[in-house]
Amino acid sequence: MENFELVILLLDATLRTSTPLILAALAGMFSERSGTINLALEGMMLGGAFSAAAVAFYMDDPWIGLLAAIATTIALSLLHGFACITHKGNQVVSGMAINILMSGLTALVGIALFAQGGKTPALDKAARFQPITLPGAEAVKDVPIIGPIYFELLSGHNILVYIAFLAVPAAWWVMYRTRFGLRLRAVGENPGAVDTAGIGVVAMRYRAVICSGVLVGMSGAYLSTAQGASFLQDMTAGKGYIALAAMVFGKWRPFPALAACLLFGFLDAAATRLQGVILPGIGEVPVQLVQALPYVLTVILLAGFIGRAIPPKALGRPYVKER
Amino acid sequence: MSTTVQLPRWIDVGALPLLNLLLALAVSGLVVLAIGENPVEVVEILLYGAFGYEEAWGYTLYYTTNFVFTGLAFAVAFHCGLFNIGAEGQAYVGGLGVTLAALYLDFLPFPIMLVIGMLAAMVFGAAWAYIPAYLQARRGSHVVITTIMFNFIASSLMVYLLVNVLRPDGSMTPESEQIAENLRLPFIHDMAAALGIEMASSPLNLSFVYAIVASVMVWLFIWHTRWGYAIRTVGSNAVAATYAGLEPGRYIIIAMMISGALASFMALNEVMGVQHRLLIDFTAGYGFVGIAVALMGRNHPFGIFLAALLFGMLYQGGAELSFEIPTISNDMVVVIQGLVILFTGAMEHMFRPRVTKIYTAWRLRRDAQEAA
Amino acid sequence: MHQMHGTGETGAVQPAIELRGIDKRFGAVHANKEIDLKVDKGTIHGIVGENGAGKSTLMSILYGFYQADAGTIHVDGKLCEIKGSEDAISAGIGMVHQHFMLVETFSVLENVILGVEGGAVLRDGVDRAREELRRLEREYSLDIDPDAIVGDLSVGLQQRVEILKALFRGAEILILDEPTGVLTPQEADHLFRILETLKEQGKTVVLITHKLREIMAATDNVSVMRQGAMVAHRKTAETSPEELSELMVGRKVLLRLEKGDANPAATVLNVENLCVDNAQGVRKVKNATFNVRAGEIVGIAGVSGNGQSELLEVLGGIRSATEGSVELNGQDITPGKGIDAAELRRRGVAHVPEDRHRMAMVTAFSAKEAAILGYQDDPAYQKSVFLDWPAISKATANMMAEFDVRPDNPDLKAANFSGGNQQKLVLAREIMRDPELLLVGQPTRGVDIGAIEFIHKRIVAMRDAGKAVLLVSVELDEIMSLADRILVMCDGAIIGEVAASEANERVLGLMMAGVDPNEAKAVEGQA
Amino acid sequence: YAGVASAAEIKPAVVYDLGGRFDRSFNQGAYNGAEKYKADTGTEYRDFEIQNDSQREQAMRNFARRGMNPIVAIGFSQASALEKVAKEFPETKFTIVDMVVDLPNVQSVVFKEHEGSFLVGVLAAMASKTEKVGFVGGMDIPLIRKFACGYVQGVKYADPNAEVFQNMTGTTGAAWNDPVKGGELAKSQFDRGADVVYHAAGGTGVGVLQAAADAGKLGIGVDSNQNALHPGSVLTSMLKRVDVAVYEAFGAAAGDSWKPGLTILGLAEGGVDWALDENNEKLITPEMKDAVAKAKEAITSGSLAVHDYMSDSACPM
Ligand SMILES: Nc1ncnc2c1ncn2[C@@H]1O[C@H](COP(=O)(O)OP(=O)(O)OP(=O)(O)O)[C@@H](O)[C@H]1O
Ligand SMILES: Nc1ncnc2c1ncn2[C@@H]1O[C@H](COP(=O)(O)OP(=O)(O)OP(=O)(O)O)[C@@H](O)[C@H]1O
Ligand SMILES: [Mg+2]
Ligand SMILES: [Mg+2]
Repeated sequence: MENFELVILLLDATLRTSTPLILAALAGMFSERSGTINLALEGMMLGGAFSAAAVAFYMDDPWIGLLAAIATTIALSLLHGFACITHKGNQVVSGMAINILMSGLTALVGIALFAQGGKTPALDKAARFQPITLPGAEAVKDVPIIGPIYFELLSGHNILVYIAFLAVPAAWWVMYRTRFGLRLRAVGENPGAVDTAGIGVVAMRYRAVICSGVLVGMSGAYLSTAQGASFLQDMTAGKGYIALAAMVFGKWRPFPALAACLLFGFLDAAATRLQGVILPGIGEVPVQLVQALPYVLTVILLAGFIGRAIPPKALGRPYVKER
Repeated sequence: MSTTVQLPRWIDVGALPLLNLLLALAVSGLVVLAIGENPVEVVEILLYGAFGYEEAWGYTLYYTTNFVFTGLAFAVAFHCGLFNIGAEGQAYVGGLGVTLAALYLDFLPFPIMLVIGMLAAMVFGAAWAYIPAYLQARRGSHVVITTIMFNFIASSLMVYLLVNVLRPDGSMTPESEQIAENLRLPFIHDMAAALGIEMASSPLNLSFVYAIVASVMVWLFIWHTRWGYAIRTVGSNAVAATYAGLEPGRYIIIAMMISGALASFMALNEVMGVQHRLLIDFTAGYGFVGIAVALMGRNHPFGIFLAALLFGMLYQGGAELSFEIPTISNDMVVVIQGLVILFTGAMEHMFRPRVTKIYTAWRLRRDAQEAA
Repeated sequence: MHQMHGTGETGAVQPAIELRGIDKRFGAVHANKEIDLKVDKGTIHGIVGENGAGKSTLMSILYGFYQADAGTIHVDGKLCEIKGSEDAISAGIGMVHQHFMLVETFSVLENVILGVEGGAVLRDGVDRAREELRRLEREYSLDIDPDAIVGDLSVGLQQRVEILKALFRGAEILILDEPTGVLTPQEADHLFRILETLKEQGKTVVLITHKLREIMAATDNVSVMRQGAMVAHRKTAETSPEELSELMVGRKVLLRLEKGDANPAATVLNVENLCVDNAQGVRKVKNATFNVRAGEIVGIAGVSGNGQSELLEVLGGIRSATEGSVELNGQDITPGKGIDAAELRRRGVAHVPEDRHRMAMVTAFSAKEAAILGYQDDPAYQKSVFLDWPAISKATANMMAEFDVRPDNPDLKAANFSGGNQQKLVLAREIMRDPELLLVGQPTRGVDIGAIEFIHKRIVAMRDAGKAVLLVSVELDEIMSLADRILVMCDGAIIGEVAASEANERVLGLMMAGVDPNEAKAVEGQA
Repeated sequence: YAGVASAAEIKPAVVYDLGGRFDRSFNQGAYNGAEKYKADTGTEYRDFEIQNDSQREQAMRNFARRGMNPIVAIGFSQASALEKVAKEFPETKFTIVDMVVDLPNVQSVVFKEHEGSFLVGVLAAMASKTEKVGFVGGMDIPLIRKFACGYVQGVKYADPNAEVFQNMTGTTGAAWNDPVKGGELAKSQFDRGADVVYHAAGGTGVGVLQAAADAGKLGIGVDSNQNALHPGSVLTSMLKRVDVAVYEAFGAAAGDSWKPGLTILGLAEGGVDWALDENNEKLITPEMKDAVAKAKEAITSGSLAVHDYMSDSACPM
């Protein structure tokens, strides 16, 4: 029973840690399925986190903060699009540039606005997303098995967690069941086919990166106004890259990407709890190993040792009609 | 018959990149304005901090040294058509090589250690680059993603080693022991003093000379040897390379390993030259600066040297800046770095069509006048 | 020269399409020069021209894929501004591109509805589309499984998907850009029957090709393009292949190159049961057995995509042989373990590949850099560990002089040479090495007439110098005028050999379609 | 008069550790001390927040080169950089907090954190209703284990049956500045039943206290007085008077009484303590106040010895 509790609690933490990954991985998916590599997830997440915290602080409302985050990440997506889609620049370079730029800019603006070494001031309750108790959670709280699962694991998260998990089937539906999704996937596979079908390639790709921006904005806002209570310099600490890895690991598809995010989130939650803890019989587990696992697993996947990850055909290639 | 003419070299590799750079700097100026400071003052402080006094020069060139290495590292891989985002990790692991050699072979005399230290860094850096290279060459895994992953893996590995293995007993900071005196690269000011020249003390050390030598060697290698030729062929047209009997995979691996070795020279500067011990995160993002440096320098050693100098100046001047204007932290330099990559890298084509048009119009008019 | 036998003379019928003064440049290339064209409703209209004449460009402009720099388009007599494919589609124009515009990971149905999904949610449109597709299939006998993944289909079937796409969009005017290039003659026949049905239904078809046979067999009217210009319009019934070919190339075509008889000597290349699988494990070359002797040119004919490219690439050391053996002057040189392109070059095999841009040169290089591609290890180009650029410059200048490459500047970027001059540089690089065996693929693709003649002469000169030459070309004329012996490939196998003296287009055509050589000759005899 | 004159002469400087001057904890303590000195004497000072490890040395050297004196380095991580720079500038006075550097121009200030931690441990045990309390450390180093060990001793002193959960945030400097992870760890301890959590994690602790406030549990602050961060949710703070250390170092340098060597500040010296103010007075019952006063008395008088983890790298509990 004790162990069951522990597992539930670990899974509970997994949901919290995987939420930003899920949103960002879906963001990456929208962009990359349309043919635009999005290494800028990290930087966009950071930008979103900063805007959300700063605006939520001033307005005392997390929703306005969320909107600000999304506005910021859409702007960054448009910048990425401007470089890669309009000017046919190198997508990897543009992504790296945005990451570096945002790492500096968020801190710089943070110092200018709040003079707290790049942090934003701590947000009080009203300015953050608060946990939501699902209906009936209190009632079943003490029922064995179901109680912990419903009360501890499923209930009591903030709205963004639920949004992230609902975003996965939603993304799947959009991607595979709508005209927009069909065109988006087509433009990432063969933009020529889309063009000759009378659909604008550039517009289609812009729409895709905008979707990407919306999602990654939420992920950033989650970090600073839901999971945390302020923005900190470089607070994403590589989560954007982990999300990218999860997307690759999920072979650019929503549900497998969700699974990868949960796995990576679980590893993160486990690593956090294992720090400095001596496990009976095993001794101290090197946390660094657990922390490196997502990257190692992704490399192994990319190497084709556990199935092949086949990227969209036109990924990374700007659409050039006339040489 | 033709409506466009080829741009002359001075525009192609000179004016256009300069235009992009100026745009990046102009936008940086706007950022400074936006946060309520005076860009002119900022530039003054930057320049003073970078060149205003003797010691500053030393610091500027010390940073330049790092950027030359990481810039060259990026460029060599780039000539083979590869985006090596992993200089950071390669340098980090290269630092491990130097440290291990230093800690376990400290009985060897100085000149031998100079060579051994260099070799150790190169071997470790190249080995760390080898895995992504192999995966790209033989299994088609995209080197961009794998090198990013390898940066993180290197970081975890090094934390583990520093915390659990290399940290001396009783020490709280996760850093290795100091390396022996005979393993340290001599400082330039000490070398100058030995020649009777007085110089201000700075971290500038022998590895700056390595940087210059490495630049020349990379230039010779890329444009004046058949291996460089092979790498460029693979980079521009892998099918043509196969046709020419140059197996692309092989040169991908070679280029990446050279790239990793060059990145690891940065560790030489930091570990053997300045810090004299292995620090956590001593790479401090210098690997990423290398991308900006290489893109700005058009992947040519000479351009890289100039770009590295610019960034060395920004780094050193930026440190001064954060001392002088508290609202402008070192992050300003990071912003400039991001903007430079954005404008000279990702948006390098932005002005080309327009400049080509203007130049063509000018040429056609001139030709017409000459004909008349 | 511009004799405009306007098809408008037929008067009463309103042309389905009329192009006026269409002009288009791609950078330095003037792809279309003030083109006028009328296509009558309910006819099959052929457009012929050599490679690079600008046919695809013209049709892509009509379809809105490219924008013309000048000129107007009229559909059904009305001025029609076509800014994108969207406008073309709504004007009732459909196009089957030379390079298919299909999403390979999608099903047939998904490909067909792309852009005309019939609603923001797919489900609504899909069922209707399936219904409509079934009707079209019946009507035009275009059998296809709507749920098959396009990437798994053969090229012939993929083409069908393209046609269905156009019909599904309600195209009244269908443009087909070199539809038969990838088809066997049988598949091509089927296609022509479909086009006939379309015509009966009152649709207008524009058929682009450079195969005169097809023009004569399938079209009502024909227009001829040459080097970006429209040079003539004819009623098919009132013209002949000879006239058309003359119009295409701008002068009387030498059907036979002036060349002496071959004096074949010892066997140089001996290929035994050679098999080649591609990366996907599909067998592309099946049990090829043949030889090439010193002093002869052996031509390999076939519809493109029947294994010739793979055969040439394996002999050039670019691919490995899966089975079988290759000998050069009695020595085993089977490509694979240890024998790659570099090794073959050392042993005297020169290779002019089919695809100049993809394979034979690096367009980003300067001419002198391109001129040592493949020979970068040659000691003559080295000075200690370094490349000897002055020596390389001199060698390049030499090649340029010998092969009349213009401009003769070794420092100019390879991309800035015209196609013909690039090809001459490649030939110079390979031929001036004095190889034992010369492998040449499509030596005159996209090359202007003057250069073609020059190149042909150089190849014959090689033969006369006692070298072995293996020539792969999809141009039957080229094969017939150059080769001394002709091998025909079909579906990866060499199905027969014909002496050049006995060869004619019909026999070769039948063999290319897979008909047994003896049977083919018998059929020919009856005819 | 003399004091004012010499006070005007010094040009003090502070180099903060990762986390920066507004970490609401350790570094902020130093900042407060410097600010107070400035307010009291009108002496301007310079300070620098490092962003990465390689900047430490440059910052100190930069200050020394500009004639700043004394230079106070905050945090044990500064030791090796300081050692180097102090050798280069033998005329400059250096003070390092939390670490010992043995040089003729270096003053080392260390604290008996275990004693202060003991006191808050006592309070934690008494405030806990579940008999389960938690500890979240920053970087896993002996210094932080020293905090933990003192805390555990205090808890057990007040309630031998109480259970203490312990977690460390990480092994690198980043562990000082990761409030999200700190919050996660606190949550995991609350989930396991703890209702009071003490942090010794610098900036990371902000997340710990936040999580406590969010969950309606109690947190215990560290270094600075953090009671005001979430009034009513912070039981108390273990004060480590870095502010005093900085203030004294400035003052001593100005008054020419600055001496190199080791200074150890414990309960008796007022270097560590627990915080009671209007923000937490409702949380502290009279019994708690009595108990902690008794413990404090016992420790200062020497009758109660709190074990120092760093003396033998082991904790008896
Ligand atoms: N997208 C493009 N950008 C630049 N140049 C192009 C482009 N497409 C075609 N060209 C050039 O325009 C000219 C005409 O090409 P086009 O494809 O129209 O010829 P074609 O008659 O269809 O030849 P083929 O029989 O080989 O298909 C050629 O010189 C070609 O290289
Ligand atoms: N070329 C076409 N021929 C016939 N119908 C078309 C064509 N293009 C679009 N349609 C139909 O017209 C309607 C609007 O198409 P449109 O391309 O404007 O979509 P949209 O409003 O941009 O929506 P979305 O972005 O979701 O694709 C749809 O029902 C679509 O199926
Ligand atoms: Mg649309
Ligand atoms: Mg064509």
